[in-house]
Amino acid sequence: MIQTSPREQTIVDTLKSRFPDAIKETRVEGKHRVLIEFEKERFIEIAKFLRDEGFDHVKGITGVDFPTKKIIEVLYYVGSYSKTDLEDLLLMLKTSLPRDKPIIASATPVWESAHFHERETFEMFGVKFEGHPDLRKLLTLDNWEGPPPMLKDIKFPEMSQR
Amino acid sequence: MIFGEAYEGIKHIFKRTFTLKYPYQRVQLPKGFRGRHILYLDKCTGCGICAWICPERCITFVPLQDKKEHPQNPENRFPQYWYARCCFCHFCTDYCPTGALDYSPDYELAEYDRDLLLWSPERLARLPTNVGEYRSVFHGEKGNMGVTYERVSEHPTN
Amino acid sequence: MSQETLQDFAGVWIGKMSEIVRTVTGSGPVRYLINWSRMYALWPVHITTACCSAEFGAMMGPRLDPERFGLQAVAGGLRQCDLLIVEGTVTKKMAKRLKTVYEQMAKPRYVIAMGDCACSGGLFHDSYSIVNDVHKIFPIDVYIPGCPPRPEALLSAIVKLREKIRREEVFA
Amino acid sequence: MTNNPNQQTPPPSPVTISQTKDPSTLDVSVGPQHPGSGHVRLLIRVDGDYIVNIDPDIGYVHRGCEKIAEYRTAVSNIPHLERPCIIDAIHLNWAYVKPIEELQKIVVPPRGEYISTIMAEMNRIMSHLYWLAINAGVFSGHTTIFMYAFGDRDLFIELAEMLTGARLTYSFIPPGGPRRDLPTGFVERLTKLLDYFEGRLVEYDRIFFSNPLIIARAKGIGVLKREEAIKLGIVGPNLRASGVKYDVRRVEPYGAYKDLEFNIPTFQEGDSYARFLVRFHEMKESIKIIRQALEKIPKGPIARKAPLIIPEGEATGRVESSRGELTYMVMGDNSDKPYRVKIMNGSFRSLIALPYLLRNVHIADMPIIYGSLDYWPVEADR
Repeated sequence: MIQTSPREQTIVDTLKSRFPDAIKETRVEGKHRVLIEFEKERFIEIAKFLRDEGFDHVKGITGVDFPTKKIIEVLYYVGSYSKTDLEDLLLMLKTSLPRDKPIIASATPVWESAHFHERETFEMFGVKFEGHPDLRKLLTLDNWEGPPPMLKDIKFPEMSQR
Repeated sequence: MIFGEAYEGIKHIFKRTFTLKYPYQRVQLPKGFRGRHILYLDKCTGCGICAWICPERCITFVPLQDKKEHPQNPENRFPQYWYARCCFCHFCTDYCPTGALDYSPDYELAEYDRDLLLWSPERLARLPTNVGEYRSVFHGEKGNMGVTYERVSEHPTN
Repeated sequence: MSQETLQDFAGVWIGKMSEIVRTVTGSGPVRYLINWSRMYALWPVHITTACCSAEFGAMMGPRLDPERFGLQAVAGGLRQCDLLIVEGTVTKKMAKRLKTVYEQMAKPRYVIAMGDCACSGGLFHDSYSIVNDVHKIFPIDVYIPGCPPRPEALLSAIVKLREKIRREEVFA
Repeated sequence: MTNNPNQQTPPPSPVTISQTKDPSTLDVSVGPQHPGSGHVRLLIRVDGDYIVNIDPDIGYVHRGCEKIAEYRTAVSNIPHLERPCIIDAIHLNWAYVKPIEELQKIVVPPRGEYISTIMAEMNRIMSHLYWLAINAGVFSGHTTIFMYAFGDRDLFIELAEMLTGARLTYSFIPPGGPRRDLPTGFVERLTKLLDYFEGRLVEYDRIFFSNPLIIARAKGIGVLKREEAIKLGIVGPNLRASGVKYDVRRVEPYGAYKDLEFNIPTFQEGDSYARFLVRFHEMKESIKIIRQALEKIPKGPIARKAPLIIPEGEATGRVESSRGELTYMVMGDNSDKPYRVKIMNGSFRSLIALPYLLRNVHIADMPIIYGSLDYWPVEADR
């Protein structure tokens, strides 16, 4: 049984009351984890609100591919350095994009630390971040031609033998 | 503090050297050092757990060359390691249910040819050859300690 | 004398001279001396392809002190280097640069494949961005298994390479 | 050379290299074959002696760890998931195992947690010594500290070898707890080594950290202010050098850290010298932590048996590695292989500081700033 402290519950409640139609699901997972699922249309507003609440940096951005559900989930890991009472919290923002057209607004105007994480997610999952200042491939710059390698249906012959 | 660095440098002229003169002096390795594997042919049952746990699948099963009977292994399946791929994690040794695999202190496995890195069960069954006799010894009291490699007579204590 | 006859004359003499050089250097003591000096001046290239560089650094440190074998890591330019140690995984992106580095080195040049990844791909052999067979890019003299190999193992490979140099022909 | 007034205006985002090239500037490629860069290529645009702009081109060691992790079992994943940062392997291993233990609902016995903690702090010292030798020593032209630090690092490695059986790649903590108990004679040797190392730290201070040449080269160079560090999401010692007291060992205590007392060294300056000093003082704190842990270590079992299946769900584990906060996300789907593994590490997060710090600085200051960030390219590329 997870005991929710009032601090986490306040964040969740204010978010829900502020964006009643955009927040799909909120879950307090464990002592230091909060998961928020939202609709991608109002992402920038939610991000701005969270930044003003004190969540000032992005720890990581990634995607998870679900070929059976035909979605790509994009996950934002957000934390706080400037507010001491929030610093142990790891906020997970989750949204799902259609697999054939994964486009979401870039978080770089809100969180500058998202820069390289978004470039990596673009390269590995093909998620386009609209408004990113410099959306290029990062890790496999000059040898990789082909689909994004981290998608589940991209099979490499030598890997699928095992 | 201007002369601090010079003092340090000059101080170390009068200290004993730290270098291990390697091909002539070898370091004494602790008992559980994860070098190459030893295979005990009389214990291996050929169950294949080592190949299942191996992260890079460097283990294949082959029959022995000589026709000596091993009653615990009726199908005559013994592991063969390709050391060009083995990462020496020794999960195979830890997961082996019969204790047929063991650690060994051999690490000088360099070869001129890549094919020679394929170790057959008979080659794995050889006893280890690397014996180290030197280990680091601290001398001096707290505050002014030094360290050198010195010859130790007794065998691994740990 | 006309131009052609001069060239013929020079060509014959150059051919003769190089043959003399070959026979002299091929003879026992001179060959021994040349190989001995090559053995004691193995300068490694400062290119690190992956994480085995940590153990390469440990080999270069005070514990083993490879300057006893004339192995110095101070050479800045590739022209002065004769030993290329492939320290770990070679990705497809790095392979291009590694080939350039190898081609810029002066002959005779030697290559040591350090670690499993350089030998066969190792832990990452089934990845999409790895070159498994480095020996297809350039010939490799010594393979060291280990992930990473101990610094002593690297030094033993260098001893093995010196043994190879000691036995080889000067104009191989 | 004409002094173009347009050149003074910075590009829109400090992280981006401007596509319009000024004729008076010159593009220089530093690395990947370069004594001072490691396996990263920095595309630098210089104007005379000054760096105008920089575009880090990483991925020379991109090995696709996250893709490979989907093809191997929970235990078989450990060796290749600790390779990204080979000099800090135990933290990567631990951070990967923590979410799996959370999903499988295993609690590691306290003795196992203490052994992991001792090993982790030893690894922190080793990693900082490696940084001191290469990134601080060699990059600033100080060869003596390279010799000192590498010699002492090898002594710690011998201890790690005694405990785990390997020099760098320990694969020491599978789900459930560490693989081996403390061997006999380990505690005495470690105590002796810590006494020796404490004396050596005084010598390090004398020869390197109080060296007027090092102070002259590093002080006031590459200043990252507190607000900037927060905005860019810098992590670990680089963050603490900018005045933010953030340490996962304190904010989310794991292992045995909740029973141990230690300080978090923090500096306000945010320059390269402050980043040097943070790591120096962290080594001192690590000595303190190891001594306490050796004193308080309880008796009992070291590990529990763990199932081979990763249950369905998603969990994240955080540890404070030598390069800062390290987060592994593991997603399971009731099979023996993880559905998705994501690594969020300190090096990739400090990459954004490179284009930020390396602008309008002297080209000779580049190695110092790059070295002070303790950027390990393999970890960033994964």
